[in-house]
Amino acid sequence: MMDFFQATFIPGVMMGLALLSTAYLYRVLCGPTVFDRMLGLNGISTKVILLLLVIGTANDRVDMFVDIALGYALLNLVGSLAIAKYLEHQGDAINAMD
Amino acid sequence: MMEFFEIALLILLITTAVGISRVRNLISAVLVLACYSFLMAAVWAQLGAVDVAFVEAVVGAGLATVLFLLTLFRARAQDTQIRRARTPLVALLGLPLLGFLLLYAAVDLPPYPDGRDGQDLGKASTRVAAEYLQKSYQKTETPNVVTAVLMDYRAFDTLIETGVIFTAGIACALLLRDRAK
Amino acid sequence: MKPNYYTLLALKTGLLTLIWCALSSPDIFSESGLWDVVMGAVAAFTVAWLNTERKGVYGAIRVGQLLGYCLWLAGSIFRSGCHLSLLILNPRLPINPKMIRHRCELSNDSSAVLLANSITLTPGTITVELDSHDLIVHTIDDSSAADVTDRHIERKIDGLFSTKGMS
Amino acid sequence: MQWIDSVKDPAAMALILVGLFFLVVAAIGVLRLPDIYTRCHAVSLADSLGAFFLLAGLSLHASTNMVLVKILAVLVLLYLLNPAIAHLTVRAAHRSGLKPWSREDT
Repeated sequence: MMDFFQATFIPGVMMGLALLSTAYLYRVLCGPTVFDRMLGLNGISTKVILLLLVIGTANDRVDMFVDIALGYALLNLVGSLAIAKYLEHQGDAINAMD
Repeated sequence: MMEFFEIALLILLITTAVGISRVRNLISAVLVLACYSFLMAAVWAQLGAVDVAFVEAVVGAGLATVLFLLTLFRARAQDTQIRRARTPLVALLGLPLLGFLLLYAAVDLPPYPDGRDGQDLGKASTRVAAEYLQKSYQKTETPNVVTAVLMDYRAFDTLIETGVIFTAGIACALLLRDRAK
Repeated sequence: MKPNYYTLLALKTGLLTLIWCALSSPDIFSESGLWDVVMGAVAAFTVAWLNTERKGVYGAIRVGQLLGYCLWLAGSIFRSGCHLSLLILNPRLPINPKMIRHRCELSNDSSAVLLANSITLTPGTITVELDSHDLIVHTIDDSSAADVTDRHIERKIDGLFSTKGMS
Repeated sequence: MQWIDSVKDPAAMALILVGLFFLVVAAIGVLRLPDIYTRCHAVSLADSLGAFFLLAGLSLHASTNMVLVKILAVLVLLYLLNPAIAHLTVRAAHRSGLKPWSREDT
């Protein structure tokens, strides 16, 4: 059972998370407004945080990957904060654009 | 299954890279670039280069995004639109050719070392890597091997890199300084 | 619990040191590991010292009730998450999104922030604006709108922080 | 205590599958829902429930207690920061004057 978990199930989960990112990537690339892109970016970053932990489980090195996942979660806030400040400042000129 | 995962990640990366060249305004380009950094960090983590993944996340997704946005704060709204010329024929033909040549050269690279089992170590990592891993603590008394390599074995390189980054930081600070004062 | 300046400082330092230990997982029985913990405690104290206001008025926090609230919130997140999943998977997409203006009747700012955070964390409702006690909430359908307007989250939060027992 | 080991991996798998289910639903929602405000609800579903079940499964499989604590720390951080990010996104959209989609318009 252990073998199945590590060898088949976890890579399957990784594959699934990568495929789920396509939905968010669609929003980032084609989202009608800038805010949709920001939303998609946030979704992708959460998926990558989860993906890091799953990759760590696959390699049996979760202790190494989990620190980076923590760092990501914090960085995500900084980036989103900067983008949101920018869009609040001069958002209306660009939100109609594609 | 692992190969499919890597292929899926690479396809996502390529899609993002194509997307950057298609967007119409700079703020969207910044967002797509941050997305590219996140995916790239996942690729690094999958390859086992966790340190590189972390730097990619910090610099690519965090710092670069904030710096780009600081720059955009200074620009007027109509300046953030991108007007694209039509793709020149040279680029359309030359870039695929260049990519093909790079792929052709990649065949001759030493095999990717699968260090997880410690067995199939490729040429690139047989000569010095083992010595670093075994003896770096005795020689430098630094617990982390990556830090030992960066700060002891190639200290001058790192020093000059730091100088370059410092200069770039000063240049950014000068450019982004508040003009009103 | 009714903290004054020094207990608050000690609490924050202890918590931050614990987080430091959890993240760096030092080997306490060796000399360098012990040194790591000491440096962590010094850093934690500095951060706590810089971030605690000496003149501030600290309200009481009911820690046990706060934990109970977190459990209740987890349950309600699960319930409304299932509800939202059914909405999304329904082929007819029976959503009725609305902006609600909601005036909350909470005594202090901490409670209002906790309320806004809880509303955002619950799937189906998102706080759009928070202006001291006026919230603008976006809700996806009528039942999630009822979650906000019938004020049962507010009643749960109401006793958690109080400014009455000043120290 | 032998039975704990034999039941641990299936339980972890079940939790991870539940988490993946919520993540898939959220991705469908992000593609299907009509405007930015409603899509934000879908993303908050993925961030709260999907991440919770997936990380619970992973921490069940975790080898040492330290890893378990760190995975829980990631979870707490996600729960603290994601509402803030969702709120920032929606507030920026609201302040720049984006009208929410509603049934009466169409």
